[in-house]
Amino acid sequence: MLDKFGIAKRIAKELKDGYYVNLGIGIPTLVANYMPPGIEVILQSENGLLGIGPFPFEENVDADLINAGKQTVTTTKGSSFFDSAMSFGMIRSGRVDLTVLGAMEVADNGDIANWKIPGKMVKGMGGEMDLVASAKNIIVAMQHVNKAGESKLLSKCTLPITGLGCVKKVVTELGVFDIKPEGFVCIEYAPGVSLDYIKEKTQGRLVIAPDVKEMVV
Amino acid sequence: MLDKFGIAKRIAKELKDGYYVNLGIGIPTLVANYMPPGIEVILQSENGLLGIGPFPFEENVDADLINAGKQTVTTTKGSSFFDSAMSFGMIRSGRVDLTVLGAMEVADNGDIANWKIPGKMVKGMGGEMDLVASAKNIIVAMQHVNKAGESKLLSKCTLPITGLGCVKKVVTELGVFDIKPEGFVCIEYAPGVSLDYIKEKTQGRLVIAPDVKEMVV
Amino acid sequence: MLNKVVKNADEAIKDISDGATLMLGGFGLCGIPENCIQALVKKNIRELTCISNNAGVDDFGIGLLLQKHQVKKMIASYVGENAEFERQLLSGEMEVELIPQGTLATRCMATGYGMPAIYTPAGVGTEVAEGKEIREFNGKKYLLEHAFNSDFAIVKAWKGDSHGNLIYRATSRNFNPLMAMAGKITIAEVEELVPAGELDPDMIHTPGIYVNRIFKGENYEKRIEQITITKR
Amino acid sequence: MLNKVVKNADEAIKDISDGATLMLGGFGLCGIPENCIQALVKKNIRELTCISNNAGVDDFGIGLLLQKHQVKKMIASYVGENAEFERQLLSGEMEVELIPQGTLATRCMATGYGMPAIYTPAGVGTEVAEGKEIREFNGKKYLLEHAFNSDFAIVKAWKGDSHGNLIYRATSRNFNPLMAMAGKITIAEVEELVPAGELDPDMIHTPGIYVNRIFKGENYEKRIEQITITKR
Repeated sequence: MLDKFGIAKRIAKELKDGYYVNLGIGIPTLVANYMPPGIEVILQSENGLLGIGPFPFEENVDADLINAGKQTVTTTKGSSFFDSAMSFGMIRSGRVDLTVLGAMEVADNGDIANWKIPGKMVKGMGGEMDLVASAKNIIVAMQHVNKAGESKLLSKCTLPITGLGCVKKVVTELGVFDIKPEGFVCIEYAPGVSLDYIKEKTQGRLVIAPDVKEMVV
Repeated sequence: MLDKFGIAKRIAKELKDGYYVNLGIGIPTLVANYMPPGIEVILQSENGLLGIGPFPFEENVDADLINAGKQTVTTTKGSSFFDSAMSFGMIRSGRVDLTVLGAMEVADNGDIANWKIPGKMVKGMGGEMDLVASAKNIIVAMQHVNKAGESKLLSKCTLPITGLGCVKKVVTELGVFDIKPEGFVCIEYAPGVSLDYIKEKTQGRLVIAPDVKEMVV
Repeated sequence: MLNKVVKNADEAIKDISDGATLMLGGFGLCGIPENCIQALVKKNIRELTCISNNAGVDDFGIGLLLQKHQVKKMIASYVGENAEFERQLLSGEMEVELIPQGTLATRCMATGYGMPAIYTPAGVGTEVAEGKEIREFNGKKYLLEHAFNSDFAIVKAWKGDSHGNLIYRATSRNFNPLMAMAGKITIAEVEELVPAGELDPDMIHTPGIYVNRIFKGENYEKRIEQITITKR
Repeated sequence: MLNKVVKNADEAIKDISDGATLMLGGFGLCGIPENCIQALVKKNIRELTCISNNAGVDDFGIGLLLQKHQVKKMIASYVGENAEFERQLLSGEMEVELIPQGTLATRCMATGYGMPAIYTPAGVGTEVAEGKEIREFNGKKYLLEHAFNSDFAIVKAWKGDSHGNLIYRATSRNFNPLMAMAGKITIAEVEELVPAGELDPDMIHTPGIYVNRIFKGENYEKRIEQITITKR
């Protein structure tokens, strides 16, 4: 079974040289720490930055330079700033190669719910709805089950939808799942996790890929 | 009767301090030469410049710096460059206070025709259709009659329309005409021009303003 | 002569009255018009509709207006960091309309560009789409979203000149240039104010034609919501 | 590693083939991609659909492609300065579609911003409106105009870096940043090419994400259509 760092490490393997990538808040942000060696990836922040660098040293903290999670950051070489309309413009027109998001629920048809829990204070969707409606390649990083032990990989989302049929892949502490017409296709299982356990914890349609293998992180 | 410089001089009197103004090609361009003293007017060029200055001295000619008529120009203090989408954005959203255009025909309801003559090579509308569709205050500078001696102030345009009901005022060599629901309202006549002559040369509905007076140029 | 400079925030907001609709630039607390917000608080203008990506924190940014119950309606994409906001929302004292961030940005741009509406895929199939027109282009569904109608836009820039030309710095740009184009009256506060002619015309983000009033702001706190650092 | 630099125009256009739809930046002869146009002429790529505000003059700019009959269809707002263009048009050898300049610009932007269509008042009541959807918003009529679909966008910038970030100079900006966002593949030629990190990130007009290939152009003629001067 993976911890959140393991999930991030596994997703980092999806990165390719020259990719423009938008990383959501939470586990997705950690992906930046596991960039495969020898490749260059440009991180987009939807508040208006291409080329997010590491957190600044204390003396370089700059109130004018934050990421979409409102954390102070730095820039990498070749970075650029732009306004929020252009930022979502590049998202909508499919220029971002990969988007990694957290989620509360994912359905086996690629629907995602990650912005609102009925009965709780609604904080807003921020840029999530724009990202899921437009990104061409969305990977969800999340826990396989919620705190009540219920599967988050469902046949149908129960929470209010953020976007329809948009998720391409889910990486959880249990494995890696492609979303295909036949449902969640398990292509990798985490070390120490049995396929039976995955079946037990997956409520939506699950298919085990013929060439399923143990994840190498 | 006015010459083209007189028409430009008369239109210049419409300029107010702080106005943003778009001047079309031809007589309208001449308006810039007769700016009333003590006021500051910013000229917009729809290819992407606010703050058109005079033509450059020979040694300062810059191929990257032209106006919408493709003439080399300079910039004034406080100028800015922008792309063509923003340029027409500011036109469409009504930020340009005054637009001065030439025309082939103007109708007494404010319709304008100035881009195409059937049977002749069509060169295109350039930015004219955008300007006439959006500008809040359009003054047309033109000759009262065409080369065949026919009125260009009509009850209905005969040439293909550029825009509907958009012209607010027409200044010709014969006078100044506001376009009101009742038609062309002659508010000034040019020195040496009789109202009868204006009536003869105006095919569209013409009303002589009660306080009509001789133009002072 | 063309001079849009006013003395300070009080003068800049002098004709904003109760019930006005305001756009306020910024993302979180980054790039917010601190001086004007304080002036709105001081003048106690009420029943405001505020269009802004966020609603500040309890004791800074738009949160200061919320504390004094000056906001009737908040139009935002994310309002997460504000306990007073939550209280007023749950008690029904204040209304909130949540809009996807890209839709918010693009609707501002639409206003400034004279486009009455735009189509965006954001929100299709969600609550956001309720009551909205859906239209398919090239096999993909889009929502029709309208331009905003805002009495005032209040933005913060890094540098500005007496003609109202503005330059923003780093990610404090965010919504500021979009809102600057979208107010019936646009007010800009800047950290550095220079005479017209001192800014490079190639590097101006907001051409002065969009700006009605400009002043040099004072005592910028520039509070940071989440200081994250790399330890040496 | 991320490096979009190609050797020259020949390499940049190597996969443009007969029948392609191209966007070409520039207004008149100002800010046109001279090197790429020459390479297209040299390689004699035919049956092109060219989207560009103008069509050059007889012996420069897109006029060079027209001379060799490489253009099947021209989509432009104004095509006035080109006798060969007129001849081909009147003889039916070439098709032309005339579009209001602001519509052309905004349709490019729509493409780059992932908006399938925009509404503009330009052309309402004219021939341009024929066959198009008209819709009223707030009592004013608008035409629905669609985003472009262009295989390649070819633009000219002043400075660029190895990540494809671009900065334009003066009015040579015009359509270039809009088209740069709108090509399935975007090719940029620049007067000065620097390594990533040398351009000020606040001052970049086209972020590199939109640019696929970049090269340093050579021997810019920068012809001027109308030299107008003030005599001393």
